[in-house]
Amino acid sequence: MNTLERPVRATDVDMAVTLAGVRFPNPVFTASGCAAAGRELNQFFDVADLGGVVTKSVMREPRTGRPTPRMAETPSGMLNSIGLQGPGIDAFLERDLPWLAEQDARAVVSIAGGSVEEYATLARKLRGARGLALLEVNISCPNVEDRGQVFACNAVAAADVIRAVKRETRIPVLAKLSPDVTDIVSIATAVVEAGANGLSMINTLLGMVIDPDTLRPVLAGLTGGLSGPAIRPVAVRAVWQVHAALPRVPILGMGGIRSGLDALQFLAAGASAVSVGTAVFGDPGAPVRVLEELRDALAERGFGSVRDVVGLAHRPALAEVSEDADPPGSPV
Amino acid sequence: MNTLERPVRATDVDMAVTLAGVRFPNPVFTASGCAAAGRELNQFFDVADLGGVVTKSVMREPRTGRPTPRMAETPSGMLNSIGLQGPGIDAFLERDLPWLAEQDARAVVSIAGGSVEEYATLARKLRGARGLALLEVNISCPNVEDRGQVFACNAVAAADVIRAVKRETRIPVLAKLSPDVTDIVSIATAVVEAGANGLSMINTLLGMVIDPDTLRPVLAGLTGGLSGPAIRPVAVRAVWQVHAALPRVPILGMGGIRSGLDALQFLAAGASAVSVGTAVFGDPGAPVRVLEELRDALAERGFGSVRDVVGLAHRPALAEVSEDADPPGSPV
Amino acid sequence: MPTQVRNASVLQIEKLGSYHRLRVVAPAIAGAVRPGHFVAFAVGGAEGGLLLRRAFSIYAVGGGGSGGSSTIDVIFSVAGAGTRWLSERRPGDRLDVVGPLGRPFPLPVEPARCVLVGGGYGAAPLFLLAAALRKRDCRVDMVLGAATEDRLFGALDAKRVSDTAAITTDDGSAGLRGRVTDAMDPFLERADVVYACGPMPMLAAVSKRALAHDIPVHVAVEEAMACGIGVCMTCVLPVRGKDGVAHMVRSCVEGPVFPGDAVLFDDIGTIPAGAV
Amino acid sequence: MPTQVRNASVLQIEKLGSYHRLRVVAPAIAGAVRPGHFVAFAVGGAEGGLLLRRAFSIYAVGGGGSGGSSTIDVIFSVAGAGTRWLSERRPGDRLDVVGPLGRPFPLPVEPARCVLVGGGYGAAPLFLLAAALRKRDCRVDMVLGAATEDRLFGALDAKRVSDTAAITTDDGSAGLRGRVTDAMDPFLERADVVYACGPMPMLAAVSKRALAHDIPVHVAVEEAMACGIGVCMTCVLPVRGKDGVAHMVRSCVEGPVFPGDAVLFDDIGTIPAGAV
Ligand SMILES: Cc1cc2nc3c(=O)[nH]c(=O)nc-3n(C[C@H](O)[C@H](O)[C@H](O)COP(=O)(O)OP(=O)(O)OC[C@H]3O[C@@H](n4cnc5c(N)ncnc54)[C@H](O)[C@@H]3O)c2cc1C
Ligand SMILES: Cc1cc2nc3c(=O)[nH]c(=O)nc-3n(C[C@H](O)[C@H](O)[C@H](O)COP(=O)(O)OP(=O)(O)OC[C@H]3O[C@@H](n4cnc5c(N)ncnc54)[C@H](O)[C@@H]3O)c2cc1C
Ligand SMILES: Cc1cc2nc3c(=O)[nH]c(=O)nc-3n(C[C@H](O)[C@H](O)[C@H](O)COP(=O)(O)O)c2cc1C
Ligand SMILES: Cc1cc2nc3c(=O)[nH]c(=O)nc-3n(C[C@H](O)[C@H](O)[C@H](O)COP(=O)(O)O)c2cc1C
Ligand code: FES
Ligand code: FES
Repeated sequence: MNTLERPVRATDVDMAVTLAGVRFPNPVFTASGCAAAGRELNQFFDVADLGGVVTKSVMREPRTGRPTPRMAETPSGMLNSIGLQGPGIDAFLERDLPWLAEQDARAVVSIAGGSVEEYATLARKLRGARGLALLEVNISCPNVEDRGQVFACNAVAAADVIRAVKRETRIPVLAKLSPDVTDIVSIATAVVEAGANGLSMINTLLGMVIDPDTLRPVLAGLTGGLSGPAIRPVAVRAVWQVHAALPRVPILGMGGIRSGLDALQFLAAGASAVSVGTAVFGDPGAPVRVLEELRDALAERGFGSVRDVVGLAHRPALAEVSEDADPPGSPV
Repeated sequence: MNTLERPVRATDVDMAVTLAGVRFPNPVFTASGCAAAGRELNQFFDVADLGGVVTKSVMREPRTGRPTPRMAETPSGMLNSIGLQGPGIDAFLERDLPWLAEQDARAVVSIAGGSVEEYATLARKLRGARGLALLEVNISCPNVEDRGQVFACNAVAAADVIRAVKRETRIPVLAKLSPDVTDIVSIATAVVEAGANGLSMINTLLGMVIDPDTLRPVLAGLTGGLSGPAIRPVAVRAVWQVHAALPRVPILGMGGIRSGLDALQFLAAGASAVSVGTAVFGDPGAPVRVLEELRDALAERGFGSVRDVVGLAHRPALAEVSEDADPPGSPV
Repeated sequence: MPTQVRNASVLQIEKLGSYHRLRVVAPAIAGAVRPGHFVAFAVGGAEGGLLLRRAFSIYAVGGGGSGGSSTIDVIFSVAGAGTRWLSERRPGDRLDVVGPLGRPFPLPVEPARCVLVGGGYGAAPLFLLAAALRKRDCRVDMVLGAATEDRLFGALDAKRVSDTAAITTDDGSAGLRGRVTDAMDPFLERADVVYACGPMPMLAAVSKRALAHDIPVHVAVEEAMACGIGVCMTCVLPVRGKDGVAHMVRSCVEGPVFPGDAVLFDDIGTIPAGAV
Repeated sequence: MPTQVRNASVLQIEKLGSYHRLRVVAPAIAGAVRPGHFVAFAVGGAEGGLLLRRAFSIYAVGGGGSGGSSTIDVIFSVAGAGTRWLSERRPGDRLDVVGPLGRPFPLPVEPARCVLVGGGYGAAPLFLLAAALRKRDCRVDMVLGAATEDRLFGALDAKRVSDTAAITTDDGSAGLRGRVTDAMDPFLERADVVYACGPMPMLAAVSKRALAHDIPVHVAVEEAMACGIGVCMTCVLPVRGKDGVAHMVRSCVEGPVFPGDAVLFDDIGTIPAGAV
């Protein structure tokens, strides 16, 4: 399975990966909404040292987002309800993307919309932008044209968005999936058929915290997105299921990654690269720390290239699955 | 909202609740699979002191369950993959239920099956059993007649089970819902229309942990059910959503309850009573501790009856929801 | 520019009434501190269930041999699990701390008459500020208040660092019975600028009172922060910009110090109409 | 019957080579301990991310004034976050402990010749056992082994509590080079019963060797446990029942001590065909 016999020096591990056809120097990225557009984190480390910087989801117009309180800490996790506050695509193109390009960072630009048309406009506006490596399409947004149903929760709506985006751009596209669905494989299949070059997974889980004193929801937005180590088992499972069903589709894995060994779980489950999100709030240096820890972990385990571990958790598994009386999807 | 002006003594708080038409002396129950059939916990406290004892899901035949490893600890949670090991309904009726009746405990018997017919048989066998207060129908089981699709993930299948059970029994029935669905309200509505007298929610979330050394899933069953405080925000959200949609349907709330204030969150979200599950593993006295803490918290807040807090988190909320630009279901 | 010090050692920790004073060694941070800056500590240990840092105003810096400072002091009360954990640290323990964070109080260019108003532990950052102001030959009047005597911080030291100090408690258990706003009026008569730190309603009241006297006021706000470094957008509040329009600005990087007349206190917890 | 002691105070904690010895005060538990019992500690604090208890064999009880015991000693190595946390406890700290748990080693009714085999910290429960056996006039021969010298536990004390003690290490860094199974053969010639505690492959090998000599053997197994009290069904392993059929039994309440011939070592991690 690995080659422990030939120990590898950490500096000799080949960390380069290809994600959706694009080469990155290493597999550790930031997560959308957890790194703004890279500028603040650049105070703590050089953002060009990462595989890529995934920027906060940007919309067509400037947005003020939700009222506060916008966050609540939860056991090994947190809820957020930011409401996609941001400057809008024009300001982003003027101020943020050029800055990332200047740093020689690879930008994965996350776009969000309230309608298929808005996503298409965003993709069009991003055409030919310097420094743009990949598009990440955040489809965990309410569709204003369908009574606010979240695109990511409906295979048809999700595919519509991806198809419209693909029509506007030649940049490879990652569709970002929500775990809040009955069958994530069917959504994944739909967006891949619609042209997605890869998948980002997972977005947050919908959650709520009630204040024991006011007996009212803590968040002004009532519900919020649950992230952090608490959700990591759900994320690893989702990556594992989708990689099992669509082994050739590249995955950017995320959800509760806090250490190099956490990242290793995602790679073994089938992700080609990972995003470090909430962990940044507790440790601004987390992305580079995760990268170093991952490199060391690969070396210790005798891997000469990070690409050798991608999907490894599936190798002897297939036999076991079919031997098992209950399907693996059964929760008890 | 409450009456802090008139302080209440803890011993004066009326803790009695009605759940699915049945009266219980208080709202704290065990959770299925986390208390066996009560005997072991009775070493630590009198199980009759609880609202009720929810027993491990029982099937028609004895079952050996899944191979080990069956558990993995996760941040503020755990995965389990027990596979419903148990003695089968006949042994349960002979050994376990009579013991609970002797203790004057109120038994909520959880049943599980691989087919609609199996659930019906179980309900029939439980007819007239002494000490049986409620039936809890664990529909988070793979339907062997539908390629292993989990009943709880399909409104039609879920309703079929509940309808079949209701035909066989006059004992009120709680349908236990899985959070691993796109729209829990639609499943809730379907089982209620099929005759469920109340809902238990939530069951575990499907998760996976990969061993960073073997690079294989830790659990022999590959995936397992995630429980514990990590999932509490998801559980509170689910209870809140269902209570908002079906305010008259009684709910037994659970998912990560570890303290009296956690229980209070569920009551405020709309649960009439709560189950304490995983917390028992870390603290065998957790259910009675939670009960005492809840009683104290109610007294401190000036509530004379636990029933006064049920659903309180919704009261001024309705206005806010409609003011909000995005629907509360949006994760970002 | 903030720095992360992963292994700042705890030099001292002691109880001061209902507060704790914590001193850590972090020269890379201490050397850059200005009054009004804050620091953020990781709490609960690497495997703990608490993910987010806890923010504290910097109360003091010191200990550096040749001019520079090497230690940082913060004052905190136990509010929940994170501060409880922090209160259990012992000398020699290591802490992960990020700082200095935020924008400090703006200092007057010319000697000025300054009124410093603190509520509870909001008094903490005023001591560094008082020292900096007096170095610039400013007059410093201090008003410190709290609900009760045990929630007062720095009442004794206030006299030492200021020209006049007034103390208030809501219940009269120490100093004047009443609010800081009641006690600050006499000082306002002769003030050029007001600085305030404390709970939001206090900041709103102090700002209102100062502005009624046409005196500029700088308030240090406290909003729940997930990251403290400007990347998460949780800590926003509505602030009127130079363009006259309300913006939802990040209190961790664009604050915590804001002009009191710019903060839309009444709109906190909402998105004011017309905000962009 | 197990008891939960929510505030057992730590009396001592010390490093013994690569192990830690922890002594807590818990009279309600200590008084009921028999050799082979274990205890389970809550770890990480109430707000921590670690939910499950950690199980440890009881190494010693003591300290009771008038006959009864009031303290419990366990020996542990740091294996992960929970044991690391435990190793950082200091005298006076409080721990939540449940015990005594499990079924103890069955003791011979008549004086007998006993061989006690321990691997690594698996030696820990053998010391209480040795004392109980010698009280019953049994002969006690001890074989303790580990991979390397620093993983050995109790090698020095073994001589004191036994008639003969043999030590093995895989690498020969202490005692004989080799496995405990190599060293136990001479003792088996004259043994009536074998007791073993240690890693599963060692228990399998010891059982095989003892049964080859037609000597009954009792093994204390170690399976990952979520609850330790019999309610969760995570700790099962396949054991042949009196009915000759394999059952998935809970090692926390029906074990951890099982007859070595009943444990289906080769089937651990599977559901053996025909199991019920
Ligand atoms: C800029 C700034 C300066 C501060 N200075 C001080 C100080 O000098 N002394 C002091 O005692 N406290 C100060 N606070 C408040 C302090 O950060 C909180 O008391 C602390 O975070 C509470 O953590 P906890 O785990 O004990 O409480 P919990 O209530 O359990 O915390 C839960 C979550 O809410 C957040 N939170 C809770 N209360 C506050 C609050 N009042 N402000 C911000 N976040 C909060 C926590 O960070 C955490 O994420 C300051 C806060 C900010 C933003
Ligand atoms: C009956 C019994 C007696 C034991 N006696 C001792 C003893 O005397 N001395 C000693 O050092 N250790 C003993 N162990 C093992 C000890 O319980 C584990 O080393 C400890 O639980 C590891 O916890 P951790 O958080 O440090 O490691 P982690 O690996 O981080 O633990 C993660 C999870 O796995 C479980 N786990 C990990 N390793 C084991 C293991 N080997 N056995 C059971 N559960 C495990 C933990 O309980 C926890 O839930 C015993 C275990 C059992 C079941
Ligand atoms: C404060 C916050 C803001 C987020 N904003 C976005 C966003 O704008 N777009 C998006 O696709 N995901 C967003 N996410 C989700 C993260 O990118 C990530 O998918 C999720 O948090 C899981 O990873 P983590 O546990 O490492 O944070 C946000 C998460 C947090 C915590
Ligand atoms: C070890 C274990 C076994 C479980 N077995 C069952 C079961 O048999 N039937 C069932 O309906 N739920 C079962 N559950 C789910 C719990 O009843 C509960 O719904 C879930 O764990 C969430 O609550 P908690 O976080 O308090 O544990 C099990 C949970 C655990 C941890
Ligand atoms: S706390 Fe994250 S942006 Fe201010
Ligand atoms: S550990 Fe729970 S049944 Fe044994």
